[in-house]
Amino acid sequence: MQAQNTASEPLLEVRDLEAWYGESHVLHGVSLDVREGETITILGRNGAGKTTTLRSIIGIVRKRKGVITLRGQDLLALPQHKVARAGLGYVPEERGIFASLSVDENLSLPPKIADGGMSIADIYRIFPNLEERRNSPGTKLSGGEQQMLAIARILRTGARVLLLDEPTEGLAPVIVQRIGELIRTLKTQGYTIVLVEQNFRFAAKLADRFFVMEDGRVVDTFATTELSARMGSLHEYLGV
Amino acid sequence: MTATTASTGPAGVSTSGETWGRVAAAGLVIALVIAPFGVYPVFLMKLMCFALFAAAFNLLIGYVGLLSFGHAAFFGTGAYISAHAAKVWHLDPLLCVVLGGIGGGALGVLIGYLAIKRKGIYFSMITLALSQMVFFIALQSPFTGGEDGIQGVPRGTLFGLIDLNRPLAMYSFVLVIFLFGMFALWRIVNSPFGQILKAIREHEPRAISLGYDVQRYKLIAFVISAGLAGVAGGVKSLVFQLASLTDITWQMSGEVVLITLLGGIGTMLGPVIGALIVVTLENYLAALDFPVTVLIGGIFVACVLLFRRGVVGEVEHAMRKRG
Amino acid sequence: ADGVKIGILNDQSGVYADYGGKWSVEAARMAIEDFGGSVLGQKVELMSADHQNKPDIGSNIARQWYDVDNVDMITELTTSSVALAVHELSKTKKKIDIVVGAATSRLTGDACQPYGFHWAFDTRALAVGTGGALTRAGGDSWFFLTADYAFGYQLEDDTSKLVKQEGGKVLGAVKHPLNNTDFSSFLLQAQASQAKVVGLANAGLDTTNSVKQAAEFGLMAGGQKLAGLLMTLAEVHGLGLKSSSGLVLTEGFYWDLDDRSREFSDRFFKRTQRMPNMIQAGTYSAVLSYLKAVKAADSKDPDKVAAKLKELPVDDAFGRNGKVLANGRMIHDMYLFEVKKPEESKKPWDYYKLLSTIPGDKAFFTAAESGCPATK
Amino acid sequence: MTTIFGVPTAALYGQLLIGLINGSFYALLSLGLAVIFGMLHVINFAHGALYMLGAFAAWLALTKFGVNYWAALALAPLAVAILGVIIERTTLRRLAGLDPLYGLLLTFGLSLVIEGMFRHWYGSSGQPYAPPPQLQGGVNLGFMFLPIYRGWVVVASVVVCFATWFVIERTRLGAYLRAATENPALVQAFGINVPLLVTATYAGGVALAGFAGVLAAPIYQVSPLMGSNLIIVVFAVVVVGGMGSIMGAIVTGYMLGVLEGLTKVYYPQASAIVIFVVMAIVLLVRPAGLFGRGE
Amino acid sequence: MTAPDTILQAQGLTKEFLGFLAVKDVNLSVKRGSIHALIGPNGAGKTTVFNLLTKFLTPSSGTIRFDGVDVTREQPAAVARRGLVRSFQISATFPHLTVLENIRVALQRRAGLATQFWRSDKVLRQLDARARELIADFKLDIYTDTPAVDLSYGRKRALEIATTLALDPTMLLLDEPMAGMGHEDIDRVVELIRKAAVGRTILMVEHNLSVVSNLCDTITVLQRGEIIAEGDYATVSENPRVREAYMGMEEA
Ligand SMILES: Nc1ncnc2c1ncn2[C@@H]1O[C@H](COP(=O)(O)OP(=O)(O)OP(=O)(O)O)[C@@H](O)[C@H]1O
Ligand SMILES: Nc1ncnc2c1ncn2[C@@H]1O[C@H](COP(=O)(O)OP(=O)(O)OP(=O)(O)O)[C@@H](O)[C@H]1O
Ligand SMILES: [Mg+2]
Ligand SMILES: [Mg+2]
Repeated sequence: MQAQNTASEPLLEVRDLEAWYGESHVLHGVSLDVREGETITILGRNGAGKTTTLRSIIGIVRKRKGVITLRGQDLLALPQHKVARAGLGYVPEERGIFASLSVDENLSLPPKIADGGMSIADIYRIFPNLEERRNSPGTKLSGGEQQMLAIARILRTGARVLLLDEPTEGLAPVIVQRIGELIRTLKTQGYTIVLVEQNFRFAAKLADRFFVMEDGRVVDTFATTELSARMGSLHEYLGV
Repeated sequence: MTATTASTGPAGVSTSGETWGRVAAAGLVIALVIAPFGVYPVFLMKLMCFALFAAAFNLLIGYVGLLSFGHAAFFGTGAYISAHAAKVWHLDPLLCVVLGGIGGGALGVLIGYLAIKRKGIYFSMITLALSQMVFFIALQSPFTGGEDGIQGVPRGTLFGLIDLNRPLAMYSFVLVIFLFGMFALWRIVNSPFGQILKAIREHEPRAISLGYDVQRYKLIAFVISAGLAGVAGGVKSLVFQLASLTDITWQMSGEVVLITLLGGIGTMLGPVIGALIVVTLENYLAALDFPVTVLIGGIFVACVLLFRRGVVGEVEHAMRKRG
Repeated sequence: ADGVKIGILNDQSGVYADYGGKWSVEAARMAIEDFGGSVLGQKVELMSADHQNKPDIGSNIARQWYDVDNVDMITELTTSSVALAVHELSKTKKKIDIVVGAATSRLTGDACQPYGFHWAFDTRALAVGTGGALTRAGGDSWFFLTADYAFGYQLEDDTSKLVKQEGGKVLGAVKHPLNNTDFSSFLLQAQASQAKVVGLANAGLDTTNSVKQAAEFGLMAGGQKLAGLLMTLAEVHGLGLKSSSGLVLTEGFYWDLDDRSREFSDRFFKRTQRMPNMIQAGTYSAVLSYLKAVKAADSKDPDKVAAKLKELPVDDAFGRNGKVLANGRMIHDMYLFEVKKPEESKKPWDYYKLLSTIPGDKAFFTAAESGCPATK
Repeated sequence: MTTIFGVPTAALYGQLLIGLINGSFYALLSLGLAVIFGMLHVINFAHGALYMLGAFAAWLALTKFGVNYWAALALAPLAVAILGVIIERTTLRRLAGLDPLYGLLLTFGLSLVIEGMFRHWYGSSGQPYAPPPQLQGGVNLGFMFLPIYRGWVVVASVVVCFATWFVIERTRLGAYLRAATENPALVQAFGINVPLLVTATYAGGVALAGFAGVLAAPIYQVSPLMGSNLIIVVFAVVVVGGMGSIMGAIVTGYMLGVLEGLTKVYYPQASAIVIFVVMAIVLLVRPAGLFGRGE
Repeated sequence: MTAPDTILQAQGLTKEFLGFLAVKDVNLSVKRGSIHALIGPNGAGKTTVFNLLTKFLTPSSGTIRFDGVDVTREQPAAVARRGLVRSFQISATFPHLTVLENIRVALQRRAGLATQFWRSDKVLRQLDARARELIADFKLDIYTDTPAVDLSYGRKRALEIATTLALDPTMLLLDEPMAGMGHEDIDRVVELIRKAAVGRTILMVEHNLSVVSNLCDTITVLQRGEIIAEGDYATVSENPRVREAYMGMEEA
């Protein structure tokens, strides 16, 4: 049976997700859905559970309950190394650059999971800093360079659904702008993006819909069009 | 985990845990005082030597996060020096033991200085390799008696008054040193210094950036641990009237790791319980037609896989869970 | 206490596990059975333990045996360091020990004591056998591979003395670390020395490895003779004739010596699937002699038994012309053997050619020579 | 006759060559350790025992099944690798994410068990194993008599060491290995089967030990204790080399073998400790080891 | 030569990594009592400069004077003891110590309660009052007895700054103190830094320009290891090179 991907049916769906770190219960029923080609942003204060939600989707957090499906495929049932192959690309919060690999090797590390990824040449065109340092060990890069590398390497794999955890953290304004442009480009190319952000102003310009998390739950959802109307309650949630 | 449990004392030890610790310590002292009337005293003395040795070792692994795989070097050095002091120099037994401790500590300065340059597993391998070097030196130097060791070490007369050849006198002597050593360790762990050790174990660069000279702290801890291991070795050489290569082999280093692991790393009572189990086992296994090392190895594997916290650690954990 | 308790304390899992090991326990059991299982109307009980070659474990077990289990006599005691430790202990506890498996002649020398005995061989006997007899037979220039610790030095010293006494020369020696694995470097030096005999003043795995590698480097093929200063049938068996043929060594026993030794050895073989060496046969003799002494003394009292042990002759499957000296040394004939070539070996365990017999009073120190303070 | 410090040059060549032969074992073993450490962060204390198993596997194959040396050279490492798979899957795996010290302790325990069993079954005096007929005998090099088999050991170990180096440093597989070492969860999140990689690495690392064991069988007695003494020296080699690099393990292995060989000529008593002395000096000067990249 | 109102002066500071010049001939002087920002694009060498100043890295050449003393050759811990203390870009707390203990570790050294292995740790209670004050300042009260490992990223940063302040340093180096923080936190931390700056000098790396503009007196802009501009926010933000290399076209 083939799952139908009509615009209304979610591509990625999370329902009643609960998750634990050891014995501490961190997510208490998170539900969100992302349609194909859509960019959503998860907002929330520190510790709300945003990162944990992404980690649960990609399978790094193993102790979880609920439903996570991608194109109708149950991700919870997959062994961890198969999750990405279902079409996901993940940019972790702490960047996860490998110290013992050069920039080049870091870049070509994630295996290709589908056609249509960018070529290394394309990537270096977007991030000239990286090209300059291509042979140096990954963690000898500056914080910002590492962040670029973390995004860049996912673009190679052909994953069409990207999970980005605070991609602008620690970046210079110019680079933030460049990443903003990059995400916009990706949107026009039909990528589906789940963005976790603290930088609300940055996210506001990119997202189609917002999910607000608090204490391990999604407490509010709205579309960009409703944004101005919602500023009041957002202020309450986030202090923006 | 439990984010806001109440009633944690300054060192993060819950007050109920502290009470339990006191009760257990008192129980231990009482048990040790009456035990020689029912149990073979030499066995108990051996037990205390190993318990003290393991407790000294535990200071490093449990509170600084350094697994020394060469602690036998200090134990053995202490044993040799005490034995030599007693047999050749005819010194007072207490002085012999003290000299053993100083010898262990001095060697600790040398080995520690080299070893603390590296962390984690490298540290373990370096201590192992350096202790192996000490072993070879002990094997070859005439002072140690090579393979034969220093035999027939006299127990001597304490302060010229108490003849330690009387089993109960010897037992009391060992008991007092043992309790003193355990108290010293307990004090160190629960001291301002101990707190800094924990911080270093947790995040070394951060401790540096707060202005702590971490190498110095580690070295101090290392030397204290080596010195107490030397004391344990010294006592052992008087109890068995023998200092031998066994005390200084890497298998002995492995044994003290086992004792600590089995009893519970980072617990005060763990080394005692661990020593009790291992010493008992060795005593009984020697008479069986079963390869001792297989069983010891098996226990090692089981400990690591099934109860890493060790006996005492598991009990503490279970108690914490319940209350 | 009821019963006569005999303890076998030796290495049952380490390098010397074949050399004595549980086979010695079996030999002791045979001795008790041969004696009839009881003495003075009391049952004879046998205990055994593994001292793992560690003097402290050994003395700890011995201490418990004496203090708690009322063991009357401890024997076997492979490994000199353990033997010395137990010897010391037996003196303070006034209990009898009969050392079989340890080599050092100090046991009846400076470390002698009234309740301690030494049965099968010692460094002196090995030196006389291998060093003396071999030099006399023409092997008059020597080079030593010596384990770098006290026991190695003692073997080397004792042997060189005899080599020189017999008019031979010692061309050199190289000290190798204990538990060395690769001997090629030392063997090259031995080869370069062009000595006629290369003496192995080491023990256990060090010896077997040097023998094996000597064969590899063509030492014997090059005309040099290899002399194992402490080797027994068990090691030769472990090496195989291919590696060990031509090796010269001294033992106090060989299963194929005469009818008595063959009779005992056949019975031993049936129980263990192997032929006894001098340690195992010696343990048999030690236990048997002890029981005879107890019977003769009509008491377990150590002083009386010790006196009887020194009085009675030793004559059993192991001991030929055996007697015990005042310092506790049992003297008996020793034999110099050469290991056969594979093609000379006619049957399983047919390993040795007898080169010469060294009479007991030549092989061992006399009580006066021994350096034992009590018998000077 | 020319001499260097009183030793004839000819003899010195001989000793150098012998040092190289011993270095081959150090290199093979420290390489295996380095590979395993790199990936699992486990100091495989059982390495010595598995080396011993390799030798025993060859000996058992010969005596029980008549399998010859050449077949054993392939089969014994395979057998050890299979055991490695079992060890990894049943025990080491459960320690993932814990302090690497637990891995050290576990493998220490395993080595005691393995050695104890073999000691129990086969005694410790060792079993004989003859070199294959093709490699028996020796050649006279003028300065020394070189058993052909020893020459073969050097060749075989050099080939195997460099092949391993190539795979790890120059292939994609190697990049996976190194990345998974640092952050297995993330590599896994990229879609790489890390558990499989880990198992394969451990199996590969111990297979190297098994291979060294087979190589050693005709030279040393096949004895349950053959690994336990070697392993500590190999640890020192690894510290000197610095765990950061595969090449470091290899080069240091050969280098220290040669150094030890020379010590046996000039000051044999010190040969057991020379490596440890070198280790102490290296630690003073370069705490990360000769080839290490620091912490 | 050091002007009395200059607390930190680096001259000709250069750092080379295997042929790569990360920091080139940087001359930096920080005025006593000021809040000084070091900004610049990613990879410009800001963290490296921090590492050099705190001696976590050894300069290839150049000298560093702190408070009138040449510290170029000192050990990192010694520099910290002189009162020049840093925070890390990637958060650094003692994970299994509680929040209270984390802060106390910092207080211990100055209170002279660090190497005393013969005293009971009960003496550390005398530090609790000050520690709790800091905890309250950072709104971490309910986490006082929580191990740091269980805190979220943002709270770990707050804890880290609190710990650093506990040292009562003469000069503070903060490497991106706001990274990963929510808005509310940012405002609070800005206030805290302002408060902490009284009687202290602060040198910080920060990408959040609104923070920089309303907090800092002097701004030094680094690009490719070299200083390209220095001055107050208005001056610097008008500089075309800075705009191009760092700020980009629009206001962030
Ligand atoms: N490894 C961990 N172990 C235990 N608890 C954790 C761990 N990581 C996070 N937590 C806890 O889980 C909760 C959610 O954390 P998470 O990292 O998902 O938050 P977040 O929304 O991403 O916050 P931030 O904006 O600070 O990154 C927090 O209360 C945090 O303390
Ligand atoms: N140890 C090192 N070895 C080699 N290169 C290094 C090392 N540390 C930093 N670099 C390089 O030096 C340059 C400066 O790095 P630095 O971390 O100082 O940048 P930064 O200004 O802090 O950037 P960010 O704002 O992204 O944190 C970078 O290009 C980085 O790759
Ligand atoms: Mg997060
Ligand atoms: Mg930086």
